[in-house]
Amino acid sequence: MNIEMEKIGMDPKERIARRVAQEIVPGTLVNLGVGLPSMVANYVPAERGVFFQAENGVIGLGARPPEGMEDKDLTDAGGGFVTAVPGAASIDSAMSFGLIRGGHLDMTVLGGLEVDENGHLANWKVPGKMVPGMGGAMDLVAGARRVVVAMQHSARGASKIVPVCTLPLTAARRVDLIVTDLAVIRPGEDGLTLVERAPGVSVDAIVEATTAHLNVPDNVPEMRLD
Amino acid sequence: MNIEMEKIGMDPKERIARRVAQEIVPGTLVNLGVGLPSMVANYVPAERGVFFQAENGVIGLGARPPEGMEDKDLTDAGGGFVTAVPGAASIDSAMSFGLIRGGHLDMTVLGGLEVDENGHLANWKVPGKMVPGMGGAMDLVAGARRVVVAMQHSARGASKIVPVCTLPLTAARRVDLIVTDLAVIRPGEDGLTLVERAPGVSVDAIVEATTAHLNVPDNVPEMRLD
Amino acid sequence: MKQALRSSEAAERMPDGATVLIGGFMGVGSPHRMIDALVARGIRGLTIVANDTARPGLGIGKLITAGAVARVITSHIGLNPETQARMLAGEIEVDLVPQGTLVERIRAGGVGLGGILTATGLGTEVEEGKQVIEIEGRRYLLELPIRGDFALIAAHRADYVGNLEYTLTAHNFNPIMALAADTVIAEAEAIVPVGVIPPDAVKTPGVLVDHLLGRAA
Amino acid sequence: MKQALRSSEAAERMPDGATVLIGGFMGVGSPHRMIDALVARGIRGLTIVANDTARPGLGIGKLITAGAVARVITSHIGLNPETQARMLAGEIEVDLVPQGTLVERIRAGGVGLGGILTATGLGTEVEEGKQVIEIEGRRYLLELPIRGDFALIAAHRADYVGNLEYTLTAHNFNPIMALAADTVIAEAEAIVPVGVIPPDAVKTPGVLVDHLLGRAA
Repeated sequence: MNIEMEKIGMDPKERIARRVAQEIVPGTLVNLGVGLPSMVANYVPAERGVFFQAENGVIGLGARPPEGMEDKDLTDAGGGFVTAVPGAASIDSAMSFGLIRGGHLDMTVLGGLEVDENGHLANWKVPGKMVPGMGGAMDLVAGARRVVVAMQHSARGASKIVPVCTLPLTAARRVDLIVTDLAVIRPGEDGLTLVERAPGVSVDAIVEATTAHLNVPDNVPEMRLD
Repeated sequence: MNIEMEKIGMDPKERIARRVAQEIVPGTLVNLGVGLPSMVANYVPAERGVFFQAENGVIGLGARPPEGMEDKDLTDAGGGFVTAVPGAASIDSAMSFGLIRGGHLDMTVLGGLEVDENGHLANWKVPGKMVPGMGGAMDLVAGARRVVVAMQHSARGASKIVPVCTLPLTAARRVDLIVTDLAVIRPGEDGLTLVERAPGVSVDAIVEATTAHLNVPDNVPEMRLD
Repeated sequence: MKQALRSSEAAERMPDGATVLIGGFMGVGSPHRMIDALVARGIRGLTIVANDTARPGLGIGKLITAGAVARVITSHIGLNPETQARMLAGEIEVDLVPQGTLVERIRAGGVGLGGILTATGLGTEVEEGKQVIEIEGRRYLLELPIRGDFALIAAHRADYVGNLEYTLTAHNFNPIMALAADTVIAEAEAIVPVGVIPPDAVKTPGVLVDHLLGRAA
Repeated sequence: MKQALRSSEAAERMPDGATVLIGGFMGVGSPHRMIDALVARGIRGLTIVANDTARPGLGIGKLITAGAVARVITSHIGLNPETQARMLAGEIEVDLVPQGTLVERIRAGGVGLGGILTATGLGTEVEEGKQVIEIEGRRYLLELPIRGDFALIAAHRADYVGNLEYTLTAHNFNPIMALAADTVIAEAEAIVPVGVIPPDAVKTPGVLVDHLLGRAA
């Protein structure tokens, strides 16, 4: 797929981040996972009045600090230096996860290893190989009002959207939306529905790159990437 | 008994408060109930480094404020104006009762309606008559490391130290010490033991004023009231 | 950024029969302007969750006197003879809950716990009708979460995005209740620009606050 | 008033095999002086309870590298390949706990709860071997309290009676862990006279702190 990505002059991760950013409702509280999901913040204008939470303890996460002005006591959940926006609040882990688990978090954006036709997410363990641990992911998926998975469609040529997860689940809850470099997919009662395709990517190419069954409506519009 | 009280020139409540004050270990955290128990603080010298907790939200409760300097936002659990000592901390109700229930409170002093031979305390309800509610009393008795009951020995001529409580219990826990205007009594596995008598009060007078059975050792010293 | 709301407007949004968490301890740290507005609106049939019902003429006591309350979930009514009289007359239902259990049940409702296990109340009337769970030979009461349709919060200072600061013994139930209601209405003694309350001093993040009462007229 | 203790003295008081709660998140807000002192003392067989094991050479990662740790109860080891390698080699037992469940279990241990009910982990490996309790048709995992023999706490400032302040994302697990151990040892970047930290800024009351490390030499 990389050829098509280059055609439209946009890195696949940037494409995903820009598309996810459109999901973010003004004035809400949003948690972005480490890695790709954290890039989403770059495409959310300050005027939207969104507060980003870093689960390690700040509401009102801001951009990287100016060179030489980093504070060792102000980092994101990945340990990278960040800033705090005006109106930010410092919180401890009990308050942080109280917000997440108590239904106060409007949306979370997480990476994924697999998502299946039930909308189940697996993203914390590859048995025998890689066991990073769930960190806050199980709390986020169980507790956030809306869960968006932001990930590449495939890894090493294999579809990450599968009939049934082979990896250990992160939660029993069905996620609300999947955004990949190829497509936007909505899990529901009746399985996975293809709702948007990346610019220049055909429905057939998406179906071919996906081992899970996809419901395909007559009209699948292109992602808007503003 | 009032005649004897007058003889030694000390109000019965003051006698109780002075005796309880001797139980307070330097450098500990202590909660004093509303009313008589709150008088105990008057007899604990500042050098003892005791922090008094008011369960409504301060560690480091101090004396009454100077006239005209009362702060509407600084009161004790009875709603009376207080001060805060240097080194005081403001806490919310979750932290306040977290300290009480989590075993962080070294001692509580509470009033009582009845205490029985099991060492059970009743102090929150007189069915059909007076139902103030338990407030923090059930948490305090269940959670404090040491529970001292400070009360008059009798009410309207009737012993408050009874074979079995007739009023609803405050907790299933056995309290650690009872201090009245007549006696100091220690509940234990084998019932109630008379350990001290008020100055000028005979063992016989105490036994007569008590409907509960008291174990009486050969030697029952007088309270020291410094 | 919040819109400043009048207390009368806020009271209009609250229907008769609502379940309302109200901060304060014997009137200290209570949302007095909201209480007055509810009395003025003539609200009826409330279920109030609060530490106590204060005294007649003070704080929550005004709602009791006004006949606004059908039920109270509280730890203490001893200083309000009117609550006791109405309870004995069958006009108000009173659920007495140990204070520490009450605040933990509200916190559980606010942070998404399905319940908590506590030793407080074991062997007392509080145990009646409750599930007892034994863990490693020790018995605990299973206590269930409490949530409100509304929480009425009193703060020392608020900023424009709704971050709240509390002071001294006026914290009490407020920071916990701010977690546990569908709609949170806060009144503060002062409202300051964003940045005046530093991040480390914020005790209730503004994201929890739905409405802020405007400066008292 | 606390006596100032050297980190080496504090480390001497901690026996091999102890269960130790350690504050910090990827080394931010971790008690670095106490960690260094434990490594220097050559302590062995620890059970560590912490959000993560940081990275090799950083914070708790130093204890892992030094071979001081027999077991870790944590939410995340993904950024420390050494923890993973020792786990796969059977040298360290790792209990993975969801981060929110971990902090609530420690809090439960600190505030005297017998357990908490949570939906986090339902339908996952975390559910295995746990009691499931159904309340009003919803299922919850019963999660049990965690306590430590020691808690090692990092603070921004302390005062002479042990009151602690934290800053920004260096709060994390520290204020909760300070509730949940038999002996609490705090290190602060500055120690100030009583009264410099006002009551409303205190996040861990000094009554919870047993020992305060003295000014770094």
